Amino acid sequence: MTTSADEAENIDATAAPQAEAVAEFDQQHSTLQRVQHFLHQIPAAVPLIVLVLSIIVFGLLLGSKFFSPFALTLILQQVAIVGITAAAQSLVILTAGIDLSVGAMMVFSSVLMGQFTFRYGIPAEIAIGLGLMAGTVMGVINGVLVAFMRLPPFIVTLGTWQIYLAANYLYSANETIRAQEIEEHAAALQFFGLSFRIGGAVFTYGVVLMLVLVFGLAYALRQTAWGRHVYAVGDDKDAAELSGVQTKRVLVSVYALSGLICALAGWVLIGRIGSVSPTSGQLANIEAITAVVIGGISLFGGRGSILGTLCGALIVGVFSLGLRMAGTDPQWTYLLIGMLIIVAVAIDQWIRKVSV
Amino acid sequence: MTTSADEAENIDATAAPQAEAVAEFDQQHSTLQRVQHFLHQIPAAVPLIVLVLSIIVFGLLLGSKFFSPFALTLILQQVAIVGITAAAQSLVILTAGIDLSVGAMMVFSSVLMGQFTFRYGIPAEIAIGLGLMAGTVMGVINGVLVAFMRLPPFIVTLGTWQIYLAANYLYSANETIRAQEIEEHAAALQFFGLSFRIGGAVFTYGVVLMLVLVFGLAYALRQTAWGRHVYAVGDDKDAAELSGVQTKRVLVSVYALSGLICALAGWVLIGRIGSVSPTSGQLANIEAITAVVIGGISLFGGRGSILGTLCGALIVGVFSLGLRMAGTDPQWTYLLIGMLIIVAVAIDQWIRKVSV
Amino acid sequence: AAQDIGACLITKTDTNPFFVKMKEGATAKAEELGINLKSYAGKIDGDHESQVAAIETCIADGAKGILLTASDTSSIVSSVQQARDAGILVIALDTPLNPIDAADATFATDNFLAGELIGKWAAAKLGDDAADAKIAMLDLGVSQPTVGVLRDQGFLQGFGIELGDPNKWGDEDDPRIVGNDVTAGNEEGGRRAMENLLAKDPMINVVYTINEPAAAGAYEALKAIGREEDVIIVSVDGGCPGVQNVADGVIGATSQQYPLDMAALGIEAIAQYAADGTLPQPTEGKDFFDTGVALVTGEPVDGVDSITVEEGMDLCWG
Amino acid sequence: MDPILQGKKLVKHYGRVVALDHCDFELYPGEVLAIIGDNGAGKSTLVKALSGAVTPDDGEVWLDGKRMNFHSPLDAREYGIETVYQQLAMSPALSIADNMFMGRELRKKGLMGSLLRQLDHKEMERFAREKLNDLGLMTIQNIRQPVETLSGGQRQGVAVARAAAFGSKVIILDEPTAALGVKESRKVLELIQDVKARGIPIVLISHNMPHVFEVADRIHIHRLGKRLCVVKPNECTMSDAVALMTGALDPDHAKAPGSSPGPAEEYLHSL
Amino acid sequence: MDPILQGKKLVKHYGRVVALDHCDFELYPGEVLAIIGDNGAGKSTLVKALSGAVTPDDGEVWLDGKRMNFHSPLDAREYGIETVYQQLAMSPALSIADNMFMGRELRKKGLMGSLLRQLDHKEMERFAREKLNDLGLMTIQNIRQPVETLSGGQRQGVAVARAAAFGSKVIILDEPTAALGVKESRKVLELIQDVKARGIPIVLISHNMPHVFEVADRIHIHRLGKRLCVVKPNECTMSDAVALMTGALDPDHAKAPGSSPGPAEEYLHSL
Ligand SMILES: Nc1ncnc2c1ncn2[C@@H]1O[C@H](COP(=O)(O)OP(=O)(O)OP(=O)(O)O)[C@@H](O)[C@H]1O
Ligand SMILES: Nc1ncnc2c1ncn2[C@@H]1O[C@H](COP(=O)(O)OP(=O)(O)OP(=O)(O)O)[C@@H](O)[C@H]1O
Ligand SMILES: [Mg+2]
Ligand SMILES: [Mg+2]
Repeated sequence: MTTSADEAENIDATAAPQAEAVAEFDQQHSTLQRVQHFLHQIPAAVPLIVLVLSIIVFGLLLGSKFFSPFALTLILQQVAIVGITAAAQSLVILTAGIDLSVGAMMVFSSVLMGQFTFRYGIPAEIAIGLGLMAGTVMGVINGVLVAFMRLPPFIVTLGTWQIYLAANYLYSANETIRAQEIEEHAAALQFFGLSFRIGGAVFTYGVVLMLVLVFGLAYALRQTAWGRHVYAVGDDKDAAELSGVQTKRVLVSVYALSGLICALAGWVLIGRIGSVSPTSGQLANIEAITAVVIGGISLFGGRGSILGTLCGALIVGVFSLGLRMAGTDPQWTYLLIGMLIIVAVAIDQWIRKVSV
Repeated sequence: MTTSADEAENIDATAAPQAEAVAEFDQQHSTLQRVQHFLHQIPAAVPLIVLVLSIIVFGLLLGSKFFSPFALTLILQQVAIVGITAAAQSLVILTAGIDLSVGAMMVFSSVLMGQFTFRYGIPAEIAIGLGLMAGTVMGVINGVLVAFMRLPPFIVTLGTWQIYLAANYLYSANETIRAQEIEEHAAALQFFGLSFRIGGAVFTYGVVLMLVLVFGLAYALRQTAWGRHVYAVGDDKDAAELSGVQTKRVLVSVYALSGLICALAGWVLIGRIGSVSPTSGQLANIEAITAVVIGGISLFGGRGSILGTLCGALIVGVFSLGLRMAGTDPQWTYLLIGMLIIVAVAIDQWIRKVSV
Repeated sequence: AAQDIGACLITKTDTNPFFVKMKEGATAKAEELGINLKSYAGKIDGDHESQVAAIETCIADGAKGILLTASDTSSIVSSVQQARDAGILVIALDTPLNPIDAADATFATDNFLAGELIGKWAAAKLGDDAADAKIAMLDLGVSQPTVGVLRDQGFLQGFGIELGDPNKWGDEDDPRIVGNDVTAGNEEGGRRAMENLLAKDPMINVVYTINEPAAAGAYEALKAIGREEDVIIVSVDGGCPGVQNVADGVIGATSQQYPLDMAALGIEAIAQYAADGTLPQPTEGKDFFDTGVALVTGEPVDGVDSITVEEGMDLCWG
Repeated sequence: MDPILQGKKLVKHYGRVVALDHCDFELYPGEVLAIIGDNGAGKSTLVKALSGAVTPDDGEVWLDGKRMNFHSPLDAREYGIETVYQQLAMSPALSIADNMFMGRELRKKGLMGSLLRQLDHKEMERFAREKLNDLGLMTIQNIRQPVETLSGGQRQGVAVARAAAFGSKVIILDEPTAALGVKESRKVLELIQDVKARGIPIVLISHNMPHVFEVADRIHIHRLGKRLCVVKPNECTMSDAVALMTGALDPDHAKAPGSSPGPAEEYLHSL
Repeated sequence: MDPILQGKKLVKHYGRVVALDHCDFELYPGEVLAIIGDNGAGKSTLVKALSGAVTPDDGEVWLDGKRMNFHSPLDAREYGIETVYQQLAMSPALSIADNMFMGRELRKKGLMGSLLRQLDHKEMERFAREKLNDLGLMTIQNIRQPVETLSGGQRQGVAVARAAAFGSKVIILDEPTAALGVKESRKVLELIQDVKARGIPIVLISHNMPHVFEVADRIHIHRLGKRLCVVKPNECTMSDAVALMTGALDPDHAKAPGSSPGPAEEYLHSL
């Protein structure tokens, strides 16, 4: 048996030159297929195109009122909070999870920042730090339940959503801290509400934070080992584990980061609404998930780009503002956004299906 | 080569008697393990035990007030609508889907039944039939998008939820139809609100419908080919397709049935609240999913029993009423139900893990 | 010209009949005056973010005036300030802002007074039995929005119960209160809350409800156990179904508000302001323009002013 | 003799990959046809196209002289074509019996069956147990145990048993012995002979040359998405077959075995 | 000589199934140890216990004379144990290069790498391409293509290449050739010889007896969750080995090959 290696060599030697292209015979591609293939290569391309199209359409419909630097940057401002929570949501969804508690973590963190400052007289800067820590802790609780107790993320965050929200109401005693008071005693809380102008365009620091966060995360996901591990965990957790990824650590880090980002969103929220109100952000979950979904990240994990999420949030922002300016009944807006979700994902699916 | 069969026979013949128990060497089981194994065999056992325990605990805490036929049947009445929508949700979740539109389908169907009767003067019985058909159609739309367009159920129903709900508000023009009017002109709409007594216990026909539905579905899932196919599709859709299940047809049938059941829930809703109100049922989604999850049906599909869902809905009912009777702040109820979700699923997971 | 005058109506939701009616009133008046009105609303009660976005849209849109029923009365203040800085007249409808002078004017019902009226009526109706009444309090939501708190506390004050913190419901320790429960202001919530409290004490004989849909739900719960005849239900709103329910004896008395008036007056004020810059003035002795509240009941009692059901029907909305 | 199952110029693209490139295929009544070929050559795709599991982009499938249009495996099954796919088609949480009867469940006799559509679990379990015993899968003790509790080999056994039990016209086996031990593999080969003896033709995909040369009547050699040639085991050596499928040998040179050593020894040397 | 990798009385239960039943195991420096056994005998579980993928309920794992406590495959990898698992551990949506370096990514030199932790994609791709070429997997043209676009055999090749490239102390291969064609299987066997020549011991699980007898120095026969015996390929025939692992033969009778025919022919007859 062991003497047969020589003969085998011969066969292999002759086989090699011809056996090169088993799976890749060339073929002519139609233009359509080439477009699909291109779109498939860049996961954020579809939402980006939809975004540009919708800006153009509303621009044509509404004219200069919409197509002004003021209105366009207004969209950015309106989208900032959704964009930030959607960034957190994207991370979690990339690991094949879902975080229903983003809104609750956001509002509870903002309430903690406010109450720490005003109830206990802690300096605002420290209170903010504590609030960010609290958000992280809430995220870690989610992460530990998911990673170590191996509970499904949907269920864990369905539970903690209710828990954090109830805790938020109980702790805050439903008290709102008024904007005027904050302005006077703890302006740092409103930092992200400050704005600067470039021409007619108005940017708040909240918008800047959103952009920095999204591009920073995009870099981390693409260019660092941690990012590759996030994708691997979402793709196939068991396989990632076997090929040497510390899946538990990755999961906890993702949920913790999600909590931290939501706490940041809470801080931005104070800046945006001026006051600290325990009843804000009730729709943040749905809005964040909607942005992620329209942005083309797969709910099954491991596929998609956080830049897509940014586009998704902006698309919703453009539609909302555009339809509002057009004077559409709000219910029609909801109806159209419902359709937008389905259509966006259907296009995405079509691209994936045809060009593998 | 072909002459070797005889020799092979010999080996096999000698091998057979000893090779019987490759995978099943016996071992001693501890009592705990045996309990786990038993619980694993009957998927509804855990929620049933939790249910019985929670009734006992609240009974001990609150005494005869809680442990009366009146209070206990009150729980059934309060749970009827959630139980029915949760049954619809269970079907969908068993196919590894999720139906976020159950609440919207329910309330829209009830509005259609009412408006058909009062706006167009259609006899109530026919209006009810049309409403049930409308619910089915909404379900079919979900099903077609999921089965034929191959879109993820979460996204499809996230979209249709908003669409159906917006349609509901637009169509109804937010008008409520008063209970007294319905009673006078279209008593059939309130049929499921009628009640009968057995001793101190009060049952509505809505409760009866819930029980009939749940047990009927349990029979269908366990004893008919359709039921086995529902499980197979949820377990592994591709495998089911390859082994000869018409997965698309099964999926559409499940979503259609879900729509029909939600429309029935809409009818029951009219009976319960007396009137037709387009703003009802806003929490029906979360409540239905909560019941399913506590009832031990896996969100990944293919595992669990609809009887568990019934127990899940009852557990939430027992907790809500019990805590309220104990005078707890409503906020604490949410917090405790949040914890209940996590604990129930953790126990379930533990049983699955240890006893495979 | 009047066509250039843009106005915005921003309500808490566009699903609650109260706001639907408000929108109808505003739309009718705007058409009459030739004002270009756009309406916005939150998606659910408490959806503050959508209201902020709506105000920003109005600013971008170059509107002359905004009519606002705020979901979050103090958080909205900074957005309102932005609008006022942009030269827009902001009128708070129904719900005063916190502080009240954050808006240029407030056209509202006195919700505390509305509660007080039904409280007094219920106490008078019971007479001596008021001393050992068993009261169920069906409130709006766990987050305790101000409107709900004002009505609740007004009712208790009117009934003669000592308040705890008047900015909060549920902290009273009067034994006559069987309990508080939340209804989300709809029928389903009303019925469930009533059932819960009945399970706690089946002998409840006074039911305060946040609004008429909740009252209708509570009635169904009472009917189911056959106690609908011997319980007094009081409510606030004065919508047509609600007043009809007073006529049918479902609700004993309700405090009627006038959303149509609020909206129509608001639009007129905007037209006025656009024409010559005059600001609307508050009612004498109050810091807001009181659009009035009236107790509607079929069984008037001494010491509480009320209007009849017929009068109520003429004035009702929704 | 006309082929019983035939593929004509079948084409299937997966995005940029051409898995089938105008591939022809013929299966004659009563024969065992083996398909061999390199990894990724398109063997599994070919049998999927024949059994309705994928719809070819182009080309035709003929069964018994009639043009077929299979849209799902169920369509093909209704014509008596049973397939064991390479990735086993099993529902892990369902029992062995449920899996064997998936899509063709037996209903109870009488009213319970016709009206209430109740399944005849007993009968299905009896039948399943019998078929598994035929295959020598005695190690499975509980026919109600979920498939996920079986080892990979046991699962493959169940899949083969299902195909053998229900196939009436053609049975297709895609690498049925890949996960099996020596003894179980032998049982499967025996089963193939049994089925053939019942007159049912079989398509067998395998990388195991001794198995192929033992049971096949003809060998379809697949390369680069199409049929390269068809050889007979007694006219071709194993090493020639391997050389053909890897492209080391041209089909024209393979037709003269003549002086070469017997197939078995030759193969062993080529290993 | 002391064993380099040793398992002592390893026990692993899966619910009611005992996958490992006080199983012993020894791997000596520089040798190729094959593990053979029936389906479900517990072979995969054994190597998973040795490589940290499952934590045994009882028993000890020793490496180089030191007691180890592996909690994950990463732990084992840090000690130089590389494993190709039976169910391949790949992330389908990630590229071949990403998969090869999963968990041990290379960072860029300089500030970008240390501060911003940027990966050196170029270097990783170069390395991956090189290793695949060594294995003769020339058919993979684009090292950036997602693993899901590869055929089963190509995937297995990538997994083996990864293990061979990074294993410094022990390499474990669980059925590395199951999905491979003849040519690729041959390459893997050659690779095993190469690795052995580099002095790294190998554990090989396979159902393919000729492969096992070709490359193994010793054969661990696994049965019913434990080691039945260890034989040497030149002291035992293939059919005896098969008889042992199926329980047809007692270990005590197997030790006298004497008059039996050569291993190859014997095996062919047993097929
Ligand atoms: N569902 C799919 N999506 C994308 N590509 C696919 C799919 N199925 C097969 N392919 C590709 O088509 C080609 C042929 O695959 P196929 O599975 O038919 O090969 P095979 O001959 O069965 O190989 P093996 O011997 O490894 O099983 C391969 O390049 C494979 O990557
Ligand atoms: N994750 C698991 N959960 C439950 N049972 C398992 C699991 N993994 C293995 N088993 C069981 O443990 C036993 C041993 O399995 P193992 O995979 O080690 O066998 P094997 O010898 O590798 O078989 P094969 O040759 O088929 O790969 C089998 O009965 C199997 O069903
Ligand atoms: Mg194949
Ligand atoms: Mg194995």
